[in-house]
Amino acid sequence: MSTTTVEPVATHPKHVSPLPSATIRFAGDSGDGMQITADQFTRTSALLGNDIATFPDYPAEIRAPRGTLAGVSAMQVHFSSDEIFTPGDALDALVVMNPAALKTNLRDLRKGGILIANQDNFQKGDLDLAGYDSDPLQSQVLEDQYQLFKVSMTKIVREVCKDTGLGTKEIDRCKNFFALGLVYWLYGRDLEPTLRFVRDKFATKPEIVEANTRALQAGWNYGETTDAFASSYKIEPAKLPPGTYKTVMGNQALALGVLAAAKLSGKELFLGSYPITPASSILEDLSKFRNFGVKTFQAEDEIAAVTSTIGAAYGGAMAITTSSGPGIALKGEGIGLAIMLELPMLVINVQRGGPSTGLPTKTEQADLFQAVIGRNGESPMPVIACRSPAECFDAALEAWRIAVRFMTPVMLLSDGYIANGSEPWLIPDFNKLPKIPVHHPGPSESGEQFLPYQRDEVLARPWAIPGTKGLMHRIGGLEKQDVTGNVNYEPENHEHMVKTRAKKVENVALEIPLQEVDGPEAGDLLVLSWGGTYGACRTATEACREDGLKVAHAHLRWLHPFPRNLGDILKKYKKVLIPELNTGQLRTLVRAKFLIDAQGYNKVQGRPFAVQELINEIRKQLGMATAPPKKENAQIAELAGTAADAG
Amino acid sequence: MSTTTVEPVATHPKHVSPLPSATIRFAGDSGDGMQITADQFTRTSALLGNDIATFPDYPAEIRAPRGTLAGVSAMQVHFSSDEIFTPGDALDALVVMNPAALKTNLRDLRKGGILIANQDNFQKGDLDLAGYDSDPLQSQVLEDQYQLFKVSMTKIVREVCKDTGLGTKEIDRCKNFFALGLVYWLYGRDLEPTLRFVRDKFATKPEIVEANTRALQAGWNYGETTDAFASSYKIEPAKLPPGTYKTVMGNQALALGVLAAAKLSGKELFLGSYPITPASSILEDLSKFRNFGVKTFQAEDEIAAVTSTIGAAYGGAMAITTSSGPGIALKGEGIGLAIMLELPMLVINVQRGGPSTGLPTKTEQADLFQAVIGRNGESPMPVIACRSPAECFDAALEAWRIAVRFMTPVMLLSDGYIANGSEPWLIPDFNKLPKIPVHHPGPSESGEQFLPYQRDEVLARPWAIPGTKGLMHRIGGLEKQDVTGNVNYEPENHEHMVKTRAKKVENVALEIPLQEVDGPEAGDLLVLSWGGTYGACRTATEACREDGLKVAHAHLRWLHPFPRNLGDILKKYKKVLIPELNTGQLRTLVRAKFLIDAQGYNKVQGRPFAVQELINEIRKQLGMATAPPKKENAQIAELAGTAADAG
Amino acid sequence: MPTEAPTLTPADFASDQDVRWCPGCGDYSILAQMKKVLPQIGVPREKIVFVSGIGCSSRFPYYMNTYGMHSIHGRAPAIATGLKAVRPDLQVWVVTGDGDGLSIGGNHLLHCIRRNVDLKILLFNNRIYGLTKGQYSPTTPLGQVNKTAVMGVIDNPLNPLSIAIGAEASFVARSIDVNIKHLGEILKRAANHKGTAFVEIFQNCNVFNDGAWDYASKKETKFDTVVELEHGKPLIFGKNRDKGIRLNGTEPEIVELGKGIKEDDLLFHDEKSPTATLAYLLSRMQYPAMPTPIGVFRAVDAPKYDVELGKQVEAAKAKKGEGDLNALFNSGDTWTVA
Amino acid sequence: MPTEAPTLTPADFASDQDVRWCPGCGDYSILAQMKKVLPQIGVPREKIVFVSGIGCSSRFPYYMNTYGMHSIHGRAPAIATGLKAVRPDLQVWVVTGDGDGLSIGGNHLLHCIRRNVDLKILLFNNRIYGLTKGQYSPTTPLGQVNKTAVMGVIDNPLNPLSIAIGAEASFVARSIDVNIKHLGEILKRAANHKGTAFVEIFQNCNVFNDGAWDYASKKETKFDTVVELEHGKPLIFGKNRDKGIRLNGTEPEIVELGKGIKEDDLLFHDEKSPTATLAYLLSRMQYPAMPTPIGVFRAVDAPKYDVELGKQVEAAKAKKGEGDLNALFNSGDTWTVA
Ligand SMILES: Cc1ncc(C[n+]2csc(CCOP(=O)(O)OP(=O)(O)O)c2C)c(N)n1
Ligand SMILES: Cc1ncc(C[n+]2csc(CCOP(=O)(O)OP(=O)(O)O)c2C)c(N)n1
Ligand code: SF4
Ligand code: SF4
Ligand SMILES: [Mg+2]
Ligand SMILES: [Mg+2]
Repeated sequence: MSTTTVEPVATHPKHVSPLPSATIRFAGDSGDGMQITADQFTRTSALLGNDIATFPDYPAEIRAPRGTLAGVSAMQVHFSSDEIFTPGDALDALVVMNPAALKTNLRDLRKGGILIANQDNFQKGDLDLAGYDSDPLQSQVLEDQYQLFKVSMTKIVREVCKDTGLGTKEIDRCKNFFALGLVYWLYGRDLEPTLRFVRDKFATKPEIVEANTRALQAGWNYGETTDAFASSYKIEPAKLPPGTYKTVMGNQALALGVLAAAKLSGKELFLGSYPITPASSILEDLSKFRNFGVKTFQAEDEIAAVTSTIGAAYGGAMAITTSSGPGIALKGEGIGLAIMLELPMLVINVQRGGPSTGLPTKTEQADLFQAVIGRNGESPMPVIACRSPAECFDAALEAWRIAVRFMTPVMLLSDGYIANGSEPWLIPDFNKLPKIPVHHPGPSESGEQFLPYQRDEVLARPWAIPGTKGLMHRIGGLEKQDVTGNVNYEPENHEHMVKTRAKKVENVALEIPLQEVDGPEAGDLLVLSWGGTYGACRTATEACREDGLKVAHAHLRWLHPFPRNLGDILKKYKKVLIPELNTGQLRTLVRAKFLIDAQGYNKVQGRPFAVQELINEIRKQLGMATAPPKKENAQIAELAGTAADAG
Repeated sequence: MSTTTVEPVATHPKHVSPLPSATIRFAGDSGDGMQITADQFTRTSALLGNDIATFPDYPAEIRAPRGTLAGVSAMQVHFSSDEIFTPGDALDALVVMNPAALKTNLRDLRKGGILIANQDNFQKGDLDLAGYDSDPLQSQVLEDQYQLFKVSMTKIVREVCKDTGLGTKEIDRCKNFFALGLVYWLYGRDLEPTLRFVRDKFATKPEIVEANTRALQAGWNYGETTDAFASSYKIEPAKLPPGTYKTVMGNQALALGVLAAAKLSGKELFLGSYPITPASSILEDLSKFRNFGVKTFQAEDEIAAVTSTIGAAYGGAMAITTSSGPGIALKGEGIGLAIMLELPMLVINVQRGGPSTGLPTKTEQADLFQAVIGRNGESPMPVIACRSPAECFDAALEAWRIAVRFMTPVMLLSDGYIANGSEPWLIPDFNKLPKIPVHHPGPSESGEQFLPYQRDEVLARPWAIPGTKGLMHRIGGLEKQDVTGNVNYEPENHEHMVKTRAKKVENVALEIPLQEVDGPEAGDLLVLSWGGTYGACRTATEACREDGLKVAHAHLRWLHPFPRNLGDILKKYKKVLIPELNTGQLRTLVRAKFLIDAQGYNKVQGRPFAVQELINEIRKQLGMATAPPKKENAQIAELAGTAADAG
Repeated sequence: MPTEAPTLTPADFASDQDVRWCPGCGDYSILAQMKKVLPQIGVPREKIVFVSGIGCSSRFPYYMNTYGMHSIHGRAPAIATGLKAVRPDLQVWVVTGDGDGLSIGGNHLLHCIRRNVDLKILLFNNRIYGLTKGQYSPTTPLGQVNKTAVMGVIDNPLNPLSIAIGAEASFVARSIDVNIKHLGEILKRAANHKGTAFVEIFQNCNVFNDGAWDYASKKETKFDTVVELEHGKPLIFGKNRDKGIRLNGTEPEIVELGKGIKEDDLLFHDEKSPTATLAYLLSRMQYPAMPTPIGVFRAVDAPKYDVELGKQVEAAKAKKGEGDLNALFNSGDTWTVA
Repeated sequence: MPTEAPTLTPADFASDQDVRWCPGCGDYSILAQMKKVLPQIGVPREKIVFVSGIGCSSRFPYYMNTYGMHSIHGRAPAIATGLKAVRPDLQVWVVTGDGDGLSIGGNHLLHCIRRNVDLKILLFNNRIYGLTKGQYSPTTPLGQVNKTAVMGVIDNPLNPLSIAIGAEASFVARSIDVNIKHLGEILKRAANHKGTAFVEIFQNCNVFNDGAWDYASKKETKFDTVVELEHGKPLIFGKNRDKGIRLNGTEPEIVELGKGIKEDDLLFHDEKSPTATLAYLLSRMQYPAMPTPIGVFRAVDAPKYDVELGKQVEAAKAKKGEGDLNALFNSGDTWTVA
């Protein structure tokens, strides 16, 4: 049903039903400001104390004409009174600002879920752009399958804002705040944080503040006053560990992490990088931190990015380079040099869908092989992976700690899901973070030749930096004699050096924590995961244990080398299941090393795992009945169309 | 003992002892023409019907001052009356033209072997350059351990050539032919082929012909007349399959192979390449074949090399690119594009010692990981490896056959050992070689959109080339919809395409021969090898079987996919041993796929396996006594020094 | 051969894919001109190939109903070189951006130009990385604040034409997305040049670098900020064509016409001058110090790599005869085992 | 800081590694000059870094008793840029070859030069790939027959100086391996320039391209084939200094002095001319058509990337104060859980 009423009508207060958690999604045209809307909802919910996890769905890297399927932009928010680890599977509520948004998002709304549509944008032209020949909002099936609310957002907003002195174009830009206000009402959120945000953001434009305020309020009133909505919901604050929080996206946390690592090791931070989706924002964030002594260098290409990083590392800075799959491919030769030079640096790969240019805006875990063994010659390097947006911070510190301890480049893997997803971060006290010790040999008057490849107990070589009197030395990419570092072609020396470089990297296992396991120490099934699938795997395994299954979960942080105790752990379970967003790369490495028949659960769709998918697979592995795949209502399928149209 | 006599003295004919085979090495300064000398010996022996295998030891890529250890150049020749597969282990005879050559090569001479030294080059200055403080030729231990012959080559040659009208400098350049003549006598070879070579080569310089002729003759006379040599040796012709032969080096055979492949598929050959050791000579050879329609493009770098190759493949040529490890690393992104475009091309990697610049002139097998899985994203491609110099020809044909059949880039692996080694090649009749079928869809008038990703039964797509009317289409590196090839971001389509590309490459297994095994069908041990270690593994396993061991040998030509029957074969042996010139790359792939506890025997010294090393390892694996490692005579060690000096 | 061509219309050159640039993007106008010009060139569609790298500009091939490849970032010139080397019969266009062509692809562009491969290279210069959403490019002016230059760009920008001229270019031109008549003419000139035709096109990215070229495209200013080069003609500009460029040693200077200064005193343009010094000098003229020249800076004939390569093949065949593999196999020392 | 320096001798700059170039290689003479010049520059050894790529020329760092890196093929300018960005206190030299610097490394060279990073880049131009044994390079003349150009080179060569000038170089010079006095002076000029100092050195590869520069190095010919540039002086050459270069429009021409032509009629060299047109013009002069110029073509002051980067850091600190991580962590919307 629809209406244009806006005057608050005094009504009996509506019923409020409590919920443990909810997953909602705002979807509209790229121009509709859906990201900001969801962002506001996220912050407000966070301030309210819910645990939250969000995941955006930007349009692919191309721009698309307004109202088309390709132009749809959406953002999902999962908020809860318990600790949560994923942005949620099926949607409890979906807001669509136009037909294209309906078509590309409907499929994810659970049966009986709330569907709010701005019916004013369902005109003939809009329907055509989305490829509907008739108005889906009129189709009975939507009414039957979901709680459908057709709202004349445009009309109402124009109405309430007509005398703000803004033109229609500007007024229409406030639609999203109407939707936000309505959803705030639906989940009993306070308007104040957003009003504050609006006041700050548009401090100089009072009429814009006014219009947005009215729109937000009108949305709230709409829920409160019209009898469209029978009841609203309440999600209690979560019991998070005490402390101060803020929501962070993965790339943002990575930027903060490397910055902190630099300070903790008393180093200047150098970033040599070439922009690439989805890694660019790390470069963009760090370039804001000049006053922290951060030097960002936007190189002419990825090869210059990694080699300038090598130069900066030789100079004694904390040097890092960031990219994604195709860019990392280009860095391969340079990384080989860094391995030969045995200089500390971080190579950060925010993975995306491949191969080649592939799916730049989608997530994937298919660069693990490339990270661990994707170079010419025997060129071992430690590989670590982030598991969630906030954890990127810790992973960065850990990666740099190992890099300087062992004098080696370290590959740090993230992915598009982590990079753009967000969750609350328990803000640490910088002064309480452990320092990262770095030693540079001091000046020498001895006049003796300095020995750049003389190693310590873990086989690390000294980090002697130019400018240090008496330590002049030359390094390079040709095989070198151990200790002296002089060019050397001796057969035995080469084998010795190959083994030494490998052993050094193996030694990393001595300084990383033993692998921990959630759930039974032994049992029927161990889920072994890495990277961004942490949340889904953890949630799924916990759910299975609640169903009484003997399922444990081990999440790897270090992919190379593996924790010392991993082999023993794997032996303790009848089955090992390795879910990955690739065709089985970790599985291959685990099978080769431990000769166990690890099973894979693999999805290569540019999308994260749904928790339910994992639960089903785990049950299948244990030979148990699985929830029948919710077979799709044919008519819905009709209306939903396929993402293919989103070209 | 030494002498300057040259006049043939009539003597009773000397005793001739028959030998099944012998391994000799000529070693001297880079300027001494050792390669030519050995080359002549090789050709002569080949013409005489021996089976042969040679391996050079060039100085590292740097030039070094005359007479220094770094400047030593050597070439080894193994010739036999039986079929042979390696250049031989320990030397039966060693010719050294100066002290540096003695120092860097002595270690490889077997106890009791023949050592011929040009004593005129053992003056104080020469000794200093080689780091000897006293003349090693005077040391008793050489006399005891070897059959030492000190010959005044320089003096004799100057003597016999004095009236040729040449200056001393030019005359001295004939020394090597004296050495050659002497060795010809020693093994009863005919001088004529070399004399013919000299006459042709210096047709315009009669005095040079004269001088070389005299030097060669003098060497022969020296053996025949002086009582220094008690007896000479005779190696009967080998029973090789009938036909016409010539000796080829690996890179030469590769060049001939790709040229033949192009003609057999009715294609113009395009090579996009950037010079790099040890692959450069393929580019150099092919650039001689313009009259065969070969177009070689020396690109500005490896990225342009591989991408120009992609362009040429799109244009419908047989397009290939050649490089070595570091260059292949740079091609990784481009190869990913080729995989996405599904265009046929060959990427040839002549492996060298790594990582990074590593050991450019030495051999290694450490780029297998890079070839099979060293790219970003899920980017499968077939990988084939050559096994010996002559076999490079067949491998090239096979690689191209698969590339066009499956519309995929194929990685062909060779190595420095194969590239520079040589052996007899049974010359095929080009007209009898099987054609390589290629189909290009013809012009279309239908006006319908052409479907570039419509696949055939093995999942290959059509190779439609620009210029064909009605087939205009666009391809690119973004994920594409199957059949239409249009850009597509649909999750299910991506997974479908990832699986399709993988399945297509798996299908290659349907069109390659089943794996064959030498030796028992089942038994105690299977040696599984790939690439350039073929000869050593085959020789070692045959030797073990002659000793009654139940040892079989399987040599893989295709590394990805594996032959369909490999899994079954592996199961039939108690143990599987995988010898590799790396730290165990094939072993890792085999363990991961077949979950068998394959053992590795690994050597990473920039040098091929010695047959004896493998025999020892096999016996060790079977728990049998192994020939005690010949412990080195301390004094010899003294004199031999280490290759380290060869920096 | 150009049988089919004459009958073609711009629509015939449109592919079935919908164009996905931002509304208002300068790329649209370039695409429109290309579709307009190609039917006039008279090369059949199947003989035309568009090769691009990655970037908004590099989407171009998808929208043309010809052969095309949307390749990887920066490599289009190298891909096109390989293609042209084996298929001299094709007309090959390279579409690239200021990032694709000058940043990651700089080396290929350089070598393609110096080899004078017969390619038409269009560099859409919007002085920004559009596709990746607003990082600076090698042509972004010093001091500009953007996503990756929060305190302003400190990387001294490149001048695409100076680079091309420094790299021995045989054809160098510049036009402007919205100056459609001029753009059409330049595209035609490029299409008809034999050898590498390098064309810089000022293109507006209205989302991430809007107005970068306003001075040259807005009619209020363009007459005083832009000078149109015409072969054999003096350099005159200004709304009333009352200003000219005069040479002072090796430096150009602006002069007022009249007041004793005649056209003959002005610098006359010569596309074909013996060395490229004049072209280089013109490439250095830039607003605001000088009016920015558009048009053809240089157009000379020079050996083309692809053509020379073909000639070597012909010459070799003429000299040695079509290669005979059996003869090659059996050359050198051979021996026979019975 | 240069306390130690004055007392140093060339020998102090020799490393303990034996030099491994072919006897007679031009590299020896360049190495000798470098060792001779550095003590005069007065920078302590530990403050000097030599970075090279791969090639015979790139062995250079091994022979200098300073800090050094023999890196990978073509990447030295990028490595040096990273090093200099974080260590402006160091004097960083890049040694590269015509293949290393102009072929695989062309893009890095280009961007390093346009950013004007404070590096001294020496390009040893022997017009061949020496280390890999004789394939042609981007500076090998057309038609030359060699390992990979069996029928002669068809890749039109690059002119290193034209490229550098096209890439906005602030310092461009040329010298000759065997012209040791001149070479020494040029090295000194490069060392003292602030910003990228690009120096092409004609170097003889006596093994794979012997005599490539004979015309310019042999005393029988050099006076008539080479003209030495001197700032503010006219271009005069010839054994009896009786020939000069005069400007004709934008084209240089050779004239005989006397016969009514005075020095003042000649082209006067100006390293600092407002635009680089003169430098470009000079870079186009080549034997045999013209005498080949050696010396400093251009030397102007311009902002240096590494310096500007440092300034931004200082400015940011001055404006916002030294970054405080706790403040940064706690910025934006935060909430507290008790
Ligand atoms: C190897 C690689 N590096 C980086 C990228 C990311 N990327 C895509 S386009 C682009 C720059 C686009 O700028 P430009 O060439 O000017 O094209 P425009 O979008 O401005 O038309 C970048 C950095 C990539 N796709 N591949
Ligand atoms: C990535 C890579 N590609 C190719 C090579 C092989 N390579 C080494 S040096 C060189 C060219 C050397 O020529 P130049 O730079 O002119 O130096 P020169 O030896 O002539 O002094 C080449 C092609 C390599 N080492 N690495
Ligand atoms: S981002 Fe800029 S260049 Fe790209 S399509 Fe949009 S307007 Fe055009
Ligand atoms: S090959 Fe040429 S450049 Fe290299 S060291 Fe020898 S002479 Fe010098
Ligand atoms: Mg751009
Ligand atoms: Mg060179």
